[in-house]
Amino acid sequence: MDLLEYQGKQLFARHGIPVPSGVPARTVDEAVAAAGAVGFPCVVKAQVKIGGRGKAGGIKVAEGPDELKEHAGAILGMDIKGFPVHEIWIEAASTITAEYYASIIFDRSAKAPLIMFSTQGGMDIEAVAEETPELLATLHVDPLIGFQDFQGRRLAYAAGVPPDQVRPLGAFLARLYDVWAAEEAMLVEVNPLIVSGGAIAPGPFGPLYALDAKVTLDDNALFRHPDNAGLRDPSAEDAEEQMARERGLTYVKLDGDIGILGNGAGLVMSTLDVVAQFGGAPANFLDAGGGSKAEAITSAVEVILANQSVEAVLFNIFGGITRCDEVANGLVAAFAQLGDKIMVPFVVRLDGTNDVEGRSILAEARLPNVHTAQTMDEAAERVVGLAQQGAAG
Amino acid sequence: MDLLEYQGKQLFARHGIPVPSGVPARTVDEAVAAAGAVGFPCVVKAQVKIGGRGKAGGIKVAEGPDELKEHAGAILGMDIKGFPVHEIWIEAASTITAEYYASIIFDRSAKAPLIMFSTQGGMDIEAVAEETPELLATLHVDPLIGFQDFQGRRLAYAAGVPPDQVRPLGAFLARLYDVWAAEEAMLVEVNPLIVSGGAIAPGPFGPLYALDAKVTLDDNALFRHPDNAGLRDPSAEDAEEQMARERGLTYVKLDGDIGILGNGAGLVMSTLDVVAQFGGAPANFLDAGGGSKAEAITSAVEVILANQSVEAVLFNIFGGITRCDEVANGLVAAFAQLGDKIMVPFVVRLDGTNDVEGRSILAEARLPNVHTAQTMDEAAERVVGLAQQGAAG
Amino acid sequence: MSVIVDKETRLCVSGITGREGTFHALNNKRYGTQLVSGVTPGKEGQDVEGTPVFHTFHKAVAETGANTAMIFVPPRFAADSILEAEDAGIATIIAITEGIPAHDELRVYNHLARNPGVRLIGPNCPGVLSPGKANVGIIPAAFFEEGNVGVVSRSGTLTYQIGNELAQKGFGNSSIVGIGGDPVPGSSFIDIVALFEADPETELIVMSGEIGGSAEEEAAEYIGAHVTKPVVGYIAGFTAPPGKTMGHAGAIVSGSSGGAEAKAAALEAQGVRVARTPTEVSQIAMELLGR
Amino acid sequence: MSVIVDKETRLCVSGITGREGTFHALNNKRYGTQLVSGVTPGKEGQDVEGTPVFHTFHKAVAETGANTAMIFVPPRFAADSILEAEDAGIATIIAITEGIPAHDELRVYNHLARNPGVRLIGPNCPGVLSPGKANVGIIPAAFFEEGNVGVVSRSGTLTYQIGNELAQKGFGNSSIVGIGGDPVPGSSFIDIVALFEADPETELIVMSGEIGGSAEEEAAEYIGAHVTKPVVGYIAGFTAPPGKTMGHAGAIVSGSSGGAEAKAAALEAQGVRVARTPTEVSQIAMELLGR
Repeated sequence: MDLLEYQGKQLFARHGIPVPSGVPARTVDEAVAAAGAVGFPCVVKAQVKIGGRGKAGGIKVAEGPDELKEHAGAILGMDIKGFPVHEIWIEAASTITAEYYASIIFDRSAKAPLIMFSTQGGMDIEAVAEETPELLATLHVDPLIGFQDFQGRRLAYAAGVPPDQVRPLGAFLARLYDVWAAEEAMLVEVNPLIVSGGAIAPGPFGPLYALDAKVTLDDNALFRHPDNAGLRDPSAEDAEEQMARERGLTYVKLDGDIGILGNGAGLVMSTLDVVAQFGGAPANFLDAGGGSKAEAITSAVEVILANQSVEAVLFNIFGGITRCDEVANGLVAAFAQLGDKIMVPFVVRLDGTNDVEGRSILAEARLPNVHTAQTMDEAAERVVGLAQQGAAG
Repeated sequence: MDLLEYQGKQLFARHGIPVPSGVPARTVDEAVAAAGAVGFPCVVKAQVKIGGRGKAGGIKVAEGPDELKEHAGAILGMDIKGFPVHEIWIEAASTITAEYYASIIFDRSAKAPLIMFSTQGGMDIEAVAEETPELLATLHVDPLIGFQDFQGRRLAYAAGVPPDQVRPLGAFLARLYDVWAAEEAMLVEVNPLIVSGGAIAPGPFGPLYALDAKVTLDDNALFRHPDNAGLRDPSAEDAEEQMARERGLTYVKLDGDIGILGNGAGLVMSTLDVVAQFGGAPANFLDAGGGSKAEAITSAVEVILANQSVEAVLFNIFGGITRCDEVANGLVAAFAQLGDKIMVPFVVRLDGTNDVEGRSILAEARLPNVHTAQTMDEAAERVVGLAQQGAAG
Repeated sequence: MSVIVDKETRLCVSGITGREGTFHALNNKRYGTQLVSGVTPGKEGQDVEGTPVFHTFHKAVAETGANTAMIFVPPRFAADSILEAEDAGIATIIAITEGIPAHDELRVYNHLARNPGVRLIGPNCPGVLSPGKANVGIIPAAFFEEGNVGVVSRSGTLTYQIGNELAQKGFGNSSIVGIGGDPVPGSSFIDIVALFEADPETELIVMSGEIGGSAEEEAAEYIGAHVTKPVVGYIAGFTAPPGKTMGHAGAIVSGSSGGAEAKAAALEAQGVRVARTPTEVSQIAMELLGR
Repeated sequence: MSVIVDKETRLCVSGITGREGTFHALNNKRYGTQLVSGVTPGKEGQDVEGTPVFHTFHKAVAETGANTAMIFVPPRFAADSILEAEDAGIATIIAITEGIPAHDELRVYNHLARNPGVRLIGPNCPGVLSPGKANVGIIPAAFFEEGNVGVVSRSGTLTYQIGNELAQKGFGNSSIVGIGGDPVPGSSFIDIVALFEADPETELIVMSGEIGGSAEEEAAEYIGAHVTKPVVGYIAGFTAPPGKTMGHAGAIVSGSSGGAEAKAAALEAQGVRVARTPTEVSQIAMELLGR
């Protein structure tokens, strides 16, 4: 789960990381009130879970109330790379002497958190990493003993920060690690981490402030962080994806016309590949998950058919913990519930646990326009043909 | 540093461990006010850093105000095994269904915390450990990963608590571990850990309460725990030991008449042994520590001579990080400061770093009644003889 | 021979009294796996169709000589159960549970790394099947026969698919190992490929990967340097939508790796034949083993 | 031969720019120890009488090939400095600092235990002297000659006293090792006795303990089982006041062990001759080595 910038900053602040003061707003009126609390000049920042909002016009400085209203009005409702702006963050303007970069990412390969720091923060950090990797200091932390003071010094000296910032940077990175560990983040990123030229708050961090905050939390750990679980912003998601999430399904919408349902991410990906090989274009990725019950299958059919582009649907099930009889029952139930709303053909391939039972349930149900296939290849070929007929008809 | 019971309970409460409500008091009037807050019946408990206060009459139940005044008056000022009672703790009376025992000790041998738990708590836990060790469940915790839920279950099932207490006990021990780790304790002990038969507070601990709290903190870590550092109760210490502590010296008062100063605990202990072998009786253990500076030596002389029993003083110094010239200068300064107050002979043995310089400083200073010795044995023999002369004279 | 589970496996199932736990434990037992005990705190004294249940792994090990654990408890209890199994001296821990918090997996992995005597498979994996010997997990065993192809896969159902394709061409399996696709799998492709390389029964290794991470690229390096047996690779996700990148940091760390093409190229550069579909896996196996 | 430090020692001193750090670093250098560098954050570019100072151990290792660290920083910074030295790949870490928090020592010990390539001596110890070869720490080297007696001790100054007694009887030392008396020493009596047992130059081992803990009892067991060379023991504290016991828990854990008599008895039960005074150590050495 990705947090909005201001949610990330509020999380940072809870762990003592210095951030500029600010207030979120969902309307121009709220923005005016927020600016009253924050003072002028202030910055109006679009809150979207996508990079590049600065270039897209989603960040503006307001010197006074009129300018604030203008910017707030323009940014609220803006669409940035497909993400509508529902919320803005009114933040006290900062005086920036230098822009640094700091991040901690869950490094799956090393099985350890990776900390990265550079004095060359701002827009082009990926180019810095690519072209002048010596300007990007990195190290791994042993998660059992945690971040050590010497690691802060190593990063600071390796990146070449001025001597009087070595301790403040160490303190900053230590707190950033606290956020990463305590909040069970997959990523915390501060870009830019600024050296402020303005008034410096007292404390161990000297002139350092987090001017941006990108935080990705582990969805699987949200049960331990009820405050964070409440931060989800469903309004920013695609309607069908939201529907799928609410039903516990993993769904990604794609551009094609063949609805795909499988059990297990690997098998679904493989199904997409095979459908593509036979010349078809998948309309979605839908993993019904391990142990899919009948209701989950019914829900999944609803989600798939909510996409108007779908001309045919492929069920590709290889049962392990999932039982083919449950899948068959779910499909029968979906037809019973949705009845006439189902206008497209289905191809169903069932193998694995209780496949014999599953196939006989389908045979007995005699569902209209539901075809069975013996193999994955046969099923893919069949559904591609049916979709082409549907598109033509 | 040992905490008083109520200080330990307040620490427990900060970490969420359930303790009976209570208020400390230093006078009978304060006790009356405390009982007003706590309610009757309440328990008046002497706050001393020594076991066995129950048997000594330091714990009494008061059913009403008169009884409270009587008990508070009797206990305040009581002397329990040499520890005067300066403070009492007025605590809500508990209904006790069962008395358990739980502790976490810093196990030097295993290099890990050792948790011990028994359903046979109360007075005789050491006898339980000795006679029926199967009733004392123990396990070590890996300090890098910390206490795990399964360890709580293991202890609970091994000790045989009732099924409905398995989870509460796990939660209780997990919090106790938090105290041990977060407060950098050398020991946390709860005896008795009671199963309350009265009203049960809501929460994860069910009927379990800490009815006593014994906490030993690591003095070396107090710089990280300023709140705890403020808990020291110097009034409970011996006057000379307090004086030594304030001056950064390790001092233990003994029963004999030979004042002993050395550098390094091992050498001082060895000096006590050798003095005893020559028939002498040490008046104290005083380790001036590594790198003893002149001022420390001067302070140490003051501390040693504050004990009126001292008939002669032995300096046994083998310099490593300690420099013998510093020791000699310290002794000269002590004589300059204390002058005529020094009525007893000194035997000084200097070896090691800068010993030549140290000896020549002493030789030049011509201090009255200060003798030098070449070896530890010679020094011990000499000081024993001088002390016997002093005692006889 | 086979790897990880076999006739010597003495299985203890954590979560045996749950619906799924009971179903799959008994399924494994029916297959011939020695199911010796189960663990469910609070249910010691009960049994699951004759298999005794204990409060703790420690007692299960002491009383029934369990040497292999299957973890079938809900995600919030799974890390604790794995750590308990390890603490109780169990050498092989197979964690089926899906949805364990990533930081739990990190702690568990780094803790277990201190104990060279323990092997964790999973979590979020279908388990391990050694056809004709033992099945620990949720792999539908009926589709697989004893044979000489070792299969290791990040994906559960895709493994069955590939095993099924191989079976249709007449291949059996030494073992089928699902390592799971979670952020921190207890065992990597490299760990399992090394076991197959050392296993005399295994003549061909099938390695089924998918997009994301760098486990396939690392395995490719290892295979090039250390593996003498033929290896067939498969990567799922050639046409999958690009996953979201985790900030600049994600882009910096992963660079151009992680895509299906890059993974296939890394494997092919080390002499691994890479199939584009599950069916092609069995076709390449035919070529390599000369049938 | 000798143990832990010798002519190959390349020493880097953490805290070299402090008053005591400078004094003892230069003292060690004068003795002939190869002092190659020092570490003080913020002082890279400076030197201490020609020895270069670096911000970090990593750079000190890279630039000067340091293989041994001496930790001479204040207690609140010492754990960090030890962990840094280990992270930088230093194999021998000798921590002089006194007063390190016990929980820091616990973390450091358990972390270092994962790295078999690193040895920590101390903290709160006088260091290691291999006469004629190298001195790392604060042991006053002038009192000791090269020879065949290995000394290991929990106490600093007591070590000098015993070494001095031996010297007066004409004995020299292979190495003198102070392991420190802190709650969690990085190396135990057993670790060092094993080194002396394997060291061809060492013909007699002197082990100087003191009251408290059970390290001497554990060493006695080890000596009985594994050590062929003669061992002389010494225990300080026969007449010391009893230390305070840590609650019931302390009494339960330590039982009757920890006292000087119990320690001496444990050693004697394994054939170790135990001296009652430092002077007696050298007398027993005379008997054992037949002079």
